[in-house]
Order: sequence, then C-alpha cells, then structure tokens
Amino acid sequence: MIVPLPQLLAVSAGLFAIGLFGALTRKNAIGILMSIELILNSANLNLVAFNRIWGEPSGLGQVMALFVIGTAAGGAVVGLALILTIFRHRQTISADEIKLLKG
Amino acid sequence: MFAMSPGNPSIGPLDLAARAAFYGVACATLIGAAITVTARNLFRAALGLALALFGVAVLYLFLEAEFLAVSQLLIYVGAILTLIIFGVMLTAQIASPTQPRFNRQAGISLALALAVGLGLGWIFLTSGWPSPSPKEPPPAPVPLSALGRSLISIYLLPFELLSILLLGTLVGAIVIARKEKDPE
Amino acid sequence: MSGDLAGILPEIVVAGGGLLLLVLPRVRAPRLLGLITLAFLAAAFDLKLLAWSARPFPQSLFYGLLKEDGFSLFFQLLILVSIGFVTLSIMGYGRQEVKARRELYALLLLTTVGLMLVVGAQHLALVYVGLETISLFSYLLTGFLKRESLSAEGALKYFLFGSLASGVLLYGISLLYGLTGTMDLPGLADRLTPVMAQAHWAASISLLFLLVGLSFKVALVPFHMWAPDAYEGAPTPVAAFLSLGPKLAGFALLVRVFLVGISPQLGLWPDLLVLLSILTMTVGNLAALAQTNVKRLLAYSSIAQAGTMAIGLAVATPMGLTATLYYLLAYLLMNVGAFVGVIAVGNAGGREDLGAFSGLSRKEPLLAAMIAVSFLSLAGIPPMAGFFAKLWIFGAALKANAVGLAVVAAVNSVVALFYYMKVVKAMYLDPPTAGAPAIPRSRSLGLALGLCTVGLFAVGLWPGIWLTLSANALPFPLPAGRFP
Amino acid sequence: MAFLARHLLSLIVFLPLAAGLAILFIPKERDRWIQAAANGATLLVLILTGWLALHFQPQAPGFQWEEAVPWIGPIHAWYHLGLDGISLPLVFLTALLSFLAAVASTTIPERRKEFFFLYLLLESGMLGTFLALDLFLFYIFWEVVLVPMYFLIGIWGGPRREYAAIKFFLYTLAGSVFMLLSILTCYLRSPAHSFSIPELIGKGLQLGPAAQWWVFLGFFLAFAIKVPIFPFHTWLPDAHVEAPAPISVLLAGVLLKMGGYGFLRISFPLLPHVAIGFSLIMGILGLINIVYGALVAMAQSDFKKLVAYSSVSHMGFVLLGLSALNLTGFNGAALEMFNHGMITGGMFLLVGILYDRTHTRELDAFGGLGAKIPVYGGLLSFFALASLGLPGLSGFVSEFLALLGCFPTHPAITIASASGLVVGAAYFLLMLQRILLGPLKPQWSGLPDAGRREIFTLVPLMIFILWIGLYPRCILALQTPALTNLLFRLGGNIGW
Amino acid sequence: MCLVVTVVGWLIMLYSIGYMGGDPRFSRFFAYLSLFFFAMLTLVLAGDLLLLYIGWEGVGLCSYLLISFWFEKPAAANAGKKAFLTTRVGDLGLLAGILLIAKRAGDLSLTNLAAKGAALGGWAPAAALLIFWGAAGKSAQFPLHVWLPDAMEGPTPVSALIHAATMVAAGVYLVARTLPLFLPNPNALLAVATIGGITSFFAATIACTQTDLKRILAYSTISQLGFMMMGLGAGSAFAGIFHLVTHAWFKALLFLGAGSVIHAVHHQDVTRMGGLWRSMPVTALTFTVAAIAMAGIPPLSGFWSKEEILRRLAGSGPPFLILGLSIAFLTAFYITRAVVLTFAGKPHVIPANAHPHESPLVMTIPLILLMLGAIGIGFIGTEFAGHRFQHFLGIETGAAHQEHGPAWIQLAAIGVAVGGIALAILRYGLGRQLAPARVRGSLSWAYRIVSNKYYIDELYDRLIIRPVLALARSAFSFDAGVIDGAVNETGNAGLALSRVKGWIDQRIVDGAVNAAAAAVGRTGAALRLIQTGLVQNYLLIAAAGTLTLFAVLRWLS
Repeated sequence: MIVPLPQLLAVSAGLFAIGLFGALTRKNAIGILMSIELILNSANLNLVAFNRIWGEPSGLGQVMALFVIGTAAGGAVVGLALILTIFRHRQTISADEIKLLKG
Repeated sequence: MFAMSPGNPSIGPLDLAARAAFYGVACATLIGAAITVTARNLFRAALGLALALFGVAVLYLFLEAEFLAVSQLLIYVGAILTLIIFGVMLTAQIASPTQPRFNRQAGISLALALAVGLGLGWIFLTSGWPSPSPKEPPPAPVPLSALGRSLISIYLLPFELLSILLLGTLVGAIVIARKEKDPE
Repeated sequence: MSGDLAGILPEIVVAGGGLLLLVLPRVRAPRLLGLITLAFLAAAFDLKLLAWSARPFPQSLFYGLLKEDGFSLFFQLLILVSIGFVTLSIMGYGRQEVKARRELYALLLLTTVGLMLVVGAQHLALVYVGLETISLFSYLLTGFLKRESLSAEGALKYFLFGSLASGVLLYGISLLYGLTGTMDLPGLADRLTPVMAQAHWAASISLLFLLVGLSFKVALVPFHMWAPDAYEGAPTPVAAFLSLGPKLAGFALLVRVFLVGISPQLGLWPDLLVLLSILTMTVGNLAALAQTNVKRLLAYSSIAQAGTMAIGLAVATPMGLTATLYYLLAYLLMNVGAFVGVIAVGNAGGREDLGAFSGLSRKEPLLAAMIAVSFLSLAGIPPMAGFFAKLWIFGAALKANAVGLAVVAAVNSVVALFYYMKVVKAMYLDPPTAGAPAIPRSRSLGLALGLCTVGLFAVGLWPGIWLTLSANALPFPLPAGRFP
Repeated sequence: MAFLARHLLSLIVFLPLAAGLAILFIPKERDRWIQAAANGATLLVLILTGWLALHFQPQAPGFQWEEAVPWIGPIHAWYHLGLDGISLPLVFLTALLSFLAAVASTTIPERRKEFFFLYLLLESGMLGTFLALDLFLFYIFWEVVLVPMYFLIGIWGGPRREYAAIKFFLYTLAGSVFMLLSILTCYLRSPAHSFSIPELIGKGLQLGPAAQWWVFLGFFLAFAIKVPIFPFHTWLPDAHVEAPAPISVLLAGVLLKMGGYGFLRISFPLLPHVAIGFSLIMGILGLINIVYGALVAMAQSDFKKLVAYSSVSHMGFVLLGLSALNLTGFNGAALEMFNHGMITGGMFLLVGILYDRTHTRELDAFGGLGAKIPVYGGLLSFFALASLGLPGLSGFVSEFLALLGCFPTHPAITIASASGLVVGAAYFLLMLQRILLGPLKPQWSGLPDAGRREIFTLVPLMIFILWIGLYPRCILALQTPALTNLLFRLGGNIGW
Repeated sequence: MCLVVTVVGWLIMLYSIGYMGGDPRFSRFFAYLSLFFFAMLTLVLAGDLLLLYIGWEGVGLCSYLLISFWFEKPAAANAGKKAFLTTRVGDLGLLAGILLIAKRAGDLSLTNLAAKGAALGGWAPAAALLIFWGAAGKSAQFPLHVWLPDAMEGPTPVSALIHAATMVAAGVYLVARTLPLFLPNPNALLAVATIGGITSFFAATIACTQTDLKRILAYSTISQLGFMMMGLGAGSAFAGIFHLVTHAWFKALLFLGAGSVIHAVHHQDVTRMGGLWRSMPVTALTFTVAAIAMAGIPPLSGFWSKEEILRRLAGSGPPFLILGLSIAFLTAFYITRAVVLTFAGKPHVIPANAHPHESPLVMTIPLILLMLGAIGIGFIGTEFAGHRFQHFLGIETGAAHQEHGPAWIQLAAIGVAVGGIALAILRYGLGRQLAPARVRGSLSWAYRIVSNKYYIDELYDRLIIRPVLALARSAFSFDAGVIDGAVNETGNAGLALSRVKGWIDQRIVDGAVNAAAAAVGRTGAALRLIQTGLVQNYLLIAAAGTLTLFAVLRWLS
C-alpha cells in the first residue's frame, strides 16, 4: 500500500488545527479535553508515518505513539477527575464560568 | 513506492484504489474531528471523536502499523473515549441548546486555527522531507516482535516511567475525585 | 543492565519510597509520613552525592537514553533538596486534610522520580514521558485541596493549559523525528545541521513547538498564564513545589535540547530566548506589582525570576549557563523561604494576602526576619544569594555584549523591588491587625526557613564555592580560560 | 594586638555590626544597656578612627592599613580595604556623626532594640563603603546601607514614612543597579580582570570612547541619585523630612557623601577622559543644584524640608568643585563633603531637638524663640551661619575653594553659582527670623531650652566647624596628596 | 583705621553701658559688640584679600545680629535681614573680584597691588569694579544703599559704631586699599567717583526732608560715604581716608547725641522735639559741635577733610566740583535743620508727661571726648600738623602735599557751608518763630527783596526748597518705591520663583518619576485585566504568542 507522506501530514495538520480550534472555543471542559485528544492523535499519526519512512528496526515512532496513548489515558483520567471535582463544587464545567481565579 | 517523490511512474490501479480509500478515510477522520469540535451536543461530539479516532486507526493500518491500530482501538476508543463519555454523563451537561456552541473568541480562534492549519500544511507540502536512502527499497514495516523487544530493552526506562505515571494518576485521581466520607 | 540499574539506584529508591507509601497501612501521624518521605529523599541524596564523588563522568545508561553527568547530578541534587523543603513545608502546613494523606507524599516522591529522570534524559521519548509524569502529577497535587473549589479550578486550568502545551510539544517531537529519524539528542544534533538547510521551516516549526512546550514548564511569557491561577489555588506547599520542580526540569531540558542538543548556531533560538526572557521579566514584574495575595504575587515573581534566569540561556555562553545554574540554586532557597513564610502566616488565620503579614515583625520577630531575608534576596539585595545570582546574570549578558538585555534586566530588578518590599513593608512598617490569631509554632517550617536563611547567606557570602560548583556542572567541557 | 592592628579597618567596619548583633541579645527591658552598647560601640569606632587620623601619613603613597584577602575566587573579587586621604575625612565624619546621632537617639520612643541593630548595621555599611577598595565589595556595602535605611525611615519616621522609605529605596536601587552594570563592564573590559579599584585604575579599561561614556553614565546615575543631583533629588526631601532626626543626620551627613566620594574614588580615576569631557555638564549641574536648591529651600515652610533642600544646594558646591578638575576645586569638593556633613548633621539635630519639644516643623508656628530658649537659638544661629557660608566657619572655606577652583575652568558658571550664596543667606536668615525673631507665641511659653545631652551632641560639631573654618589645613593636608594623585591621572591642573 | 575703630569703638562701648542699661540681653549685646570688633579688626588688619573677606563677612554678620538685636520688633528683624542680604549682594561682587584676582594674579595679598593690576591686564578694570561693587554694598552706595536707613532699627550705639563710624566705612577702606588697582584705569575711577557723587547728592537731598532724627543721620552717612567715594574716585586715597576718619568722629558723636536725645524723649521725630538744649545741655552742645564739624566750618575737623576732597575734585573736572560743593551745601543745610529743630526753640510738642533730662555721665563723657576728637582730629591732616596723617598713612604724601588746589575752593567750601547753615537757620530756626515781616526786617542783606518778600519766600520755596523737597521726595519715593521696591520685589519675585520651582519640583521632576511609577502600576493593573481567569483566553494568548514567535523567527531570518 502506498500512502503519500505529504497528504498524510496534511491530514495531521488538519487534525491539529481542528483540535486547536476546539481547545480554544469549546465551552465545555470535556469538549476541550476531546479537542486535545485530537491534537495528540495528529502527532501520533505523524509518528507512525515517519516511523514507516525511516523504518527503524526499533520502531521508535510506534513505541512513542504507544507511550502517547498511555499518557493520554493518564491525562484523561486526571482531567476527568478534576472536571468531576469542579462539577461537584460549582455544578458547572463550562470553561467560561470557571473564572474565580484571575488577575 | 512509499514516500513522496513526485514523478513516481509505477502507479497501478490497485494503488489508485488504495489511494482513493486513503482519501476517504482521511476525510472521515477530519469530518469526525470537525464534529468533535462543533457539535452542540456533547454526546454527539464524543461520537465524532470516536469517528476521528477510528479513522486514525485505519490510517495506522495504511501505514502497516497493525499493533498500533489495535492499540488505538482498544485503548483510545475502548477506554479513553468510554471514560470521556462517562464524564459527560456524570456531569450531566450533555446538551444545552440555549447556550452558544462556542465562546466569544470563536472568530479569532478560527482565524488562528486556519492560519496554523494552512501554514503547517503549506510547510509540509513544500518541505523537502528527507529519506534515509532514496535509492533503496522502502524499509520493511516494523514487526510486532521487534516492537515488543525494544519496549523492554531500549525503551525500558520510559516504559517503566509510564507505568509509574499510570499508577500515580489512578491513585491521585481516585483521591481527588472520590467523595470525601471521612475527614482522614 | 545491572550497571544501568545501579546508575539509577537513587531514582529506584525514591520510586520505591513512593510505592511503599501507597501500600502503607493507614498512618494517623502526618509527621511520620513526612519523615519517611524525607528519609527516602535523604537516601537518594546521599547516593547522588556518592555518584558525584565517584566519577568518571559522563556515564551513559539505558542505551544512551539517560546520561549521568555533572549537569544532571547538579539538577538532581537541587530537585532532591527542593522536594525535601516541600516535604518539610507540607509537614508544617496547617491543612490537616492535605498533609495527612499518604498519597500526597507518594505522588511527590513519584514526581521526583520523573524529575530526576527528565534532567538526565538524552532521548525525546524519555523527555516526553517524563514531562507528562511531572505534569500529570503536578495537576493532581494542585487539586489536592479538594474541599476548596479554587484548588480544583486552578488544577483544571493548569491541566487544560498543560495538556495543550504537551500536545504541541509532542507535535514538535514528531516533526523532529520525521526530519531526522531519531529522538536521540546527540544524534539529533548531528543530523539537524543538513536538515536545517533542506527543510528549514519544518525544522523551525518543530523546534518552535519544542520551545513552546518547554516554555510552558518554565512558565515563560506568554505561556505563563496558568501559573498564577494554579499557584493561588494549590495548597501552598504544592505552590512551592510548582515554582521549583517543573521549573528545574524545564530549565534542564531547555539546556539539554537547545544549548547542547541543538547548537545555538543553528537557527535563531538565542534571539527567541532573548525575546522570551525580556517579555517574561517585564510582564511578570509588572503584573506582580498589582497583587495583594502573596501567593499570587509569588507566582508572578517566580515567572519574572524565570525570565531573568532565561537570560543566562539566551546569551548561550558558558558564563551565562553558569549564572543560570547559580541562579537556580539561589532561587530555590529564597523561593522556598518566601513560600514557607506564606505557609506560616496562612496557618494562623488561613489568609494569604498582604494584610495577614501586617506587623509580623512585632509578633514573631525571628520569623519575620527570616521571611524578610528571603524577600530581600529575591529582590536582589546583597549580601544574600539572590544578589549574586542577578549579578552573574548581568555579567553574562554584558560579557555577551547583550547590553540592552542587561539594562532591561536591571530596570526590572528595580520594579521587582517594589512588590517584594510590599511584603517586607507589611511585616515591619504596618501595625499588627488587632485580634489576629497567633501563628502556630511549627518545627518543620522553622527548620526549613532557618535552612533557607542560612543557605542564602552561605551562598551569598561565599559565592565562589557555589559558582565553581555551577561551572563544574556545565553539560559541556568548559573552554579553558574563558570563564568568566 | 598585632592581629588587631593589622586588621584595624576590618575592626572598624565590623565592630558596629558585631555590637548590633549583640544588642539583639540584650533583653528588651534593659533599655539603658542597649543605649549604652550603641553609644559605646560608636564611640569606640570614633576613637579608632581618631587614632587612624592621628597616625595617618598624608605623604605616603597609596593606601594605608590596607587589607586584602581573596574573597570570590572565580571572579577575582577581593575583600580589600584601605584608607587614603580621600576616604579618611569621610570615615572620620561617619564615625563622629554616628556617635553623636546614637547619643541623640535616646529620643527614639519604641522598638529600640531593632533600631540600634539597624543603626549599627547602617554604620557598618557606610564605613565599608568608604573603605572598600574592591568595586565588588564597594557595591555590596553600598547596597547594605540601603536596607537598614529603609527600615529606619519606614518604621521610625514621620507620617508619610512608608512613602518616603520606599521612594528612597527605589531611587537609590535604580541608580545602583546601573552602577552594577558599569562595574561589571569595567571588570569584563579591563586587562586587569579584577574588581580591585587600584588595579583597574592602573591597567585601564579597554573600551571605546562611547562605551566609556556609557559606563561613566552608569556610575553617574548611582552617584547622582545619592548626591543628589537635580533632577534626581526628589527622594531627598521626602526621606529627610520623614526620617527620625538621628537618621536624617546620617542621611544628610554621610549618605549624600557616598555619591561625591564615588566620583572621586571611582568614576574620575577610572574614566579620566570622560571625566574631563563631563566637566562642563558637571558644572552646569552643580549650578542648577546650588541655585535651584536654594530657591526651593527659600519657598519651604517646613523647617526640616528647608534644611533638606539646603543640602541639595550645598552638594552643588561639591559638583562645582568636581567640575573644576584642579586641585583647588577637588580640595573644595572633598572638604565641602566633610563640612556639609558636620553642618547639616548639626542642623538636623537641631531640627530634631525643636521637633521633640513642639511636635511641629512649621516655621510659621514658631517665632520669638530666641528669647525663650537662647542657648538653642545660639546653636541654631551658629549652624545656620556656618551653613550660609560665613567666613571663619568651615562652610565658607570649602565653598570658597570650590568656587575658586571652578573659576578658571568655568568662569561664568562660577559667578552664577555665587549667587547661590545670596539666596542661601536669604533663606537661612528667613528661617532664623521665623523661628527665633519676632514676638514669642504664647503656646511656646513653657518651652525648655536645649539640655545637656543635646548640647553635648552639638558641641563637637561646632568645634570642628570652627577649627576647619579657621585652620582648614588640618583636613586639606590629609587629602591633598591623594587628590594630587587623582589629578595626575586626570591630567588636571595640579598647581591651582 | 584701626585706631578709629578702637578709639571710637571704646567710647561707644562706654556709652552703651548707659544706653543699654536694663536691657534683658545686656551681656549678649556686648558679646556681639566684641565679636564685631574682632571681625572689624580682622578686616582692617588683613594683609590678604581672603582674610579681609573673612572679616568683611564677619562684620556683616555682627551688623545683622545687632540690627535685629531687638528681634521682638518685626521691623528690626526685617531690617537685619535686609542689611545682611543687601550687603551680601555686594559681597558677591567682592568674591567674584577676589576669584578674578586669584586666578589672574595668583595670590591675594594686598601688597604689590600695582603689579597685580598689571598681571590682570585687561581684566584689571573688571576686578576693580567688582571690588567696588563689594564696597558699594558695604558702604551703602547707590543703588545698594537701601539697607542703611532701615538699619537704624538697631540700638543707637550700634548705629553710631557700625552704621556710621566703622563698618560702613569698610567699603571706603577697601577701595582705598586697592586703589592701585583703580589708578591705572581712569574709567574705573570715573565710575567710583560718579557713583559716589550720585549717592552723595541723592542722599543729601533726602536727608533734607526726613523728620526722623536717626534717619536724617543715616542719609547723611550715606551722603558722606558717597562723598568719600568721590574723593577716592578722584584718585586720592588720602582724601577718602581722611574724611573717613573725621567723619567717624563727628558722625559717631552725632549718633550718640541723637541716641542721648532719643533716650531722653523716647521717640525720634524731630518735628516733635525742640528746645531740648535747656534740659540736656551737654548733648545739645556736643551735637551742635558735631553738626558744625560736619557742615564743614573751619577749624573743625569736617572742614579739613571736606576741603581735601573738594580740592581733589577740582582736579577731576568742574562737574564733580560743582556736585561736591552742592553736596557740601546740602550737608550744612540738613544738619543745621536737624540741630535747629531738635534743640532750638521752645519745647513745644513734647508729650506732656515726658520730662527730658540729661543722660548719665557714662553717656555724656564719651560725648565730650568725641566732641574733642571731632574738633581736633582734622588737624592731623593739615599743614598745621605737618601732614602727619599723610605720613602716617604712608601713601602718596608727596603728591597730596604739593598739589594745592586754588584757594577759592577753600573759600567756596566755607561759603557753601555757611550758606547752608544760614539757610537752614533761616528756614527752620527763625522762619518758624518769626512773622514774615520780621524776617524781612532782620535780614538786612536781603533788603532789595524785602518788598518782594513773598517772591523771596516763593523763590526760596519754589526755586530751592520746593524743587529740592520735590526732588528729595521723588528721590525718596524712588528709593522707597522703586529701588527698595525693586529689592523687595526681587525678594518677592524670588519667593514666587522659588514657589514655582517648588511646584516644578513636586509636579514635574517628582511628577515625572511618579508618572513613570504610575504608568508602571497601570500597566501592572492592565496586565491583571488580561489575566481574565478564562483558561481559553490563556490558551488563545499562548497560541497567538507562538504564532508571533514564528513571525519573529521569519522576520529575523
């Protein structure tokens, strides 16, 4: 199977941009979390694609992508724990209402 | 022939079909991503994310990274996304039709994201990407066994650290998220 | 392999301590938890000292993923010391629900493992995983004051900001990997030179993303905005930790990646760092001027301090780097002193604003004096260590002909004086608030403050020793006769 | 004993600090002990400096009682102290004023333990500044002075003390930060590669002309703020007015001199070419200081502010003398520093005495006190006359020398500056008139005259003022050789 | 000079014991007085300009202290201040002159002044004029004379000693001392003479109109000092110094006499006196003798010295001579007027409850001694005493000796003196007491005008008295209004200016700093606003920052 690299990279760039947009605009904290997952995936896509090019025997790109998936899981756990906590305190997880700390 | 050399002569019909499939999957992925960030309903956004993640997994398949594709499905779609959906349901904010979808900085964010996306795309498409050795045949995909070996040899340290990370986050998340019963 | 394991024995000890604390049966006395933590930290510290004396350097461990050299040892020792101080301050913290949790100490120790590994990392995979470990644990620690919604808010903002930043960092790593085929820092350095010519902008973007990710850790402007909120929301000892641990790691990585991995001649990183450091100092100091919450003030202060430290990297000379290392040492001591002061004052009535410091010198003259020493050192008043740190930085900038940078730093240090003196003023010049509760005695806080005070004078009055120490810890051999 | 003799300067510098630390351990209730310890320590320092002054050999080249110990190895910074003719009068002045002001500090009402600790720390810093021969050490002492001063103004000062204290601190720190940059540049750009002032002077700097100007300006800013030179002087009225009387004495008597001393010790010898080029600007600034300070002083209705602004005016003569670039001018400048310390120190003591009794400094609130408290009136008149440059008293000698020295260099400026003498006389006489002359206001009918302790603090100053006024050689002889050396370096007129 | 200071001073001190008796600050008075002697002798004996300057300022200080001795009186306090300040303005010139000499000639000793003058070269006139400027301040020369009348607020012995006999003469002394500097420069001499003349004439006219006894004397002092300056300006140190010496005696006497009167009647208004010779004969006698001496009637001292100056002036040209003569005339006129008004006639307007009596011995003995001096001192400079004084001074004896002016000058001098006295007696002594018809009858030499007596009155009044009075009045009003006003206004303007500067200091200089501080503070506050608390704002800023960094990177490369 032949996949042209630039196009793949373009997809990853698209994912990155969409993720960035979501992170900047979603009102819901979980929405922001999901957008960030998109960014992580775009990076992962890069890693795997480059791994395919370089064909390293150790499979660095793929290993790295696995690490990313692992840390993403950890991140999601932490994020949701924090979101749940704040929801318990404030009954909201809307990012533009969480603004007691400022200045 | 993998890689991007522009004037590659040997493009067979199979390649063409594969290419069409690739574009389809790529589009699906991006559409899923778009749904993720635009859907008013948070549950639908989660489904969009699932679509995007799934699309990425298929792209991994295109790249002959089968283990990763499986991991993506198992961990990402299976675990992380489930967790997120749980979160959505727990916080009971699935949809709030009265509220605008985006916050007030949507316009400028859109411009910024467009700039980033187009800029990155332009750079990727115009950069001369290096390849280890253009004349040799493309390297074989990394076998699963090699992956496993390198995980417990070369990359043992980050791997172990990752386990510490996961353990720590789980414990910490439980401590934080758990409702406090006894003031320990 | 056994040699590798022996090499990371201190890290293993710390990790073991963390795991032990997790599985420990429920302990009622928080002091015991603290003492256990301290014991493990001390053991690791001792082992690191042993490693320091048992040269030769550098040692490459785990297939070159980890490098044990003077630089990493310097940072690891600083990290162990600062975590020790943080532990002491947790032990003296008034909030029982925080300090009685063994998970807190466990997380702290596990974070320490991440920090120690990251500063020795020679591979971007380890860098990424290590940074994620630090970050995720930091978010959790920030949110540890679970009864306070502000704590969760700060943690959430920190988390969201940090996740995006690490996404960007990761994206940069992936691009770098694509361009060079490796994540090994020495290999990266070798292969990047042709790549910079071939795919200049892609390489630039990747390095920029890397810089952004690390700047977030160090809280350089404009990637600093999480810091004040996180510091204010976090339990104060954790805020102290945030101002030390991630910053230390961030600086170590900035050096490893940008000064050693990617030579300053490649690209314009020094220029960007100059810009960032000027911005950081200025914005940090100006924003700190308007603060009344001392914790928040310290957050901005530590942003500004990081900006000053970044000058040493921006000039990209041995002298500059030495200055930064010395600065980190001084910064550790004075920042801990300042935060411990906030903890001590906060323990009395739960307030952490300037008003809570009013008239402290009359109620607690010794405590006030020690806090004042820390703040004056932060302001750069001789003969405390902070002054010398600033001095080396100025000197490095002048030596590198970056006169403008030096002048900006100098002006900033004057601005900074104003808000540091606000705290001193409250303690010494303002009358005590009537009916303010007495400050509970805490031996661990006293010990921490005392150590900081003594340390500030020791590092200040005999700066030669510490300067030599910093110079010996440079990650590259010192050019003969060029220092300073 | 031999050890002490070899480390006499260190002893002088650190004796107050040691005493200050010791005071911290005296119980708060033993107030007499605290006062006695402070008096004793400052007196001992005064005796030691007096011994130095008596055994000083003016003609001997270089520095005397020099001490040099390596301090910060990697950067070749030394702990290096030494005394020469330029620093000796100022060291003595510091010791004397510190002692007298300590005696006068009995009026400090509260937190006396802290007060004397900071006070003695301040004295150590001031002495160290004048004795340090290593730029690095100099800077440290220079800064060490700031902190206790901040607290001394901020805690024990008048109603606007906080503002005054932070203003003082910020101003001076702003100046000294730039001096630090200049010091570093000197260090980096000298083949001597050291902070030692004599060595830097000996080997010179490798800097282009423009860079030399910048370095000079860095020093200048720090010294100008300390002196203070218009328009950097606005911290001074606030600080002086708000500070408690003994501290005002040190502020005006000693701290201002640090700036002038810096010019003589550092800027001029280190950057002779710039110093020569700067002469005109210096002269103009001196003129502005003299005239402007005097005019503003005249407009004051606050006793202390008037004296504070008079300091601005008087320090203008120092600048004038410095701009002369000849021996007479330098002698005048150096002597003016010494004299101004004595005179203004006395003035501030007098202000303090009156304020302690009346709790007001409004000149218009007084009147006719000359009849009620004649001793005080006499003392005040004496210092006022010394301050307005009455011949026969010390102020005249130095002002005259400064004018005389400046005249060949900048005749027009000198003549214009001399008009400051008239205005100076005007505001001092106005002040005397408003306080001492005219009918006595009824509310002061119970005012007690100056007490024995107060007189005791003033008489030594009067002796010196008279002595120098009549026989200025006693100081001039000390400083002339050192100043001659400096002029050799500058290529100035040594004969004049 | 030294002798003048000590002898006259001793007498005045003696007098003061009586005059100041009972004052609460008796001892301080004498302390000040002694200090004054110290300073004055320093001034006089100084062999060096710098030392002279020290004494110069010292006497200024004492003058200040003594004028405002009764400082409870605001007028006295003001007067002291005014005196010190005005002389300080003069001192400025002296200081500048000293600086100039020091720079150009190298040293400041008062020997070899001619050589110094040569060394000064083109600067010599400037130096001379600067010194004269200083002298003008001290000696109350136009336009710096305004302080002296006010200085009369001090105790009378002080006025006698400092503001008549000694200190004010210091300026004359200084010019005389440094005359070698002036001599080669005709313009400098001319300036001295002109200023002296203007001052003298001007003050004399004013003196004619004053009613305050001490003020009359004060203006007369100014006038006489100006006269001395004229003598100096004519190039003769001797003439100036000679008149200085004689003037010291008779003017001190006049002042002490006036003091005695004031002591007795407790006010100073001559129009409210009269007939006092009855109650205080010694005072009246001594005062009158002094007045005659001053008017220049031979053989009293004033005549000799005045004649000497006039003779000198003849050498300077007719205008100066005429001026000198008219001054002499006016002098005679006003001093006689004072005598007549004070002592002659009936005691008509004295307050009923006041009983004037002769002063105690300790006051009258000095009066008598001074009177003897005033009579006799003039001889030391005359041919009769063999020009002893000239020899004593050791300056330009030969020239002074040989160059005899024409005899008519002597006659003219006597003439104007007598004329002045006569006129004054006519106008004040007799004109008041007698009916107009009797005036006509008693004055046979004016027979031709008898029929036109009204015309004569008119003439006297219109042509001499009125214009003189008018001139005097206008001069006084000029003095009081314009010059004094100018000084006061300068003071006020200075004050206003200094207020403006104070404002500048607070608003502009400090303001700039404060504004900078405020700007910094506001920026800080603005930065707080950026920190909205919304995490997505933070993210946006970070993202925008990254883009900016990239842009910078592009721009840099």
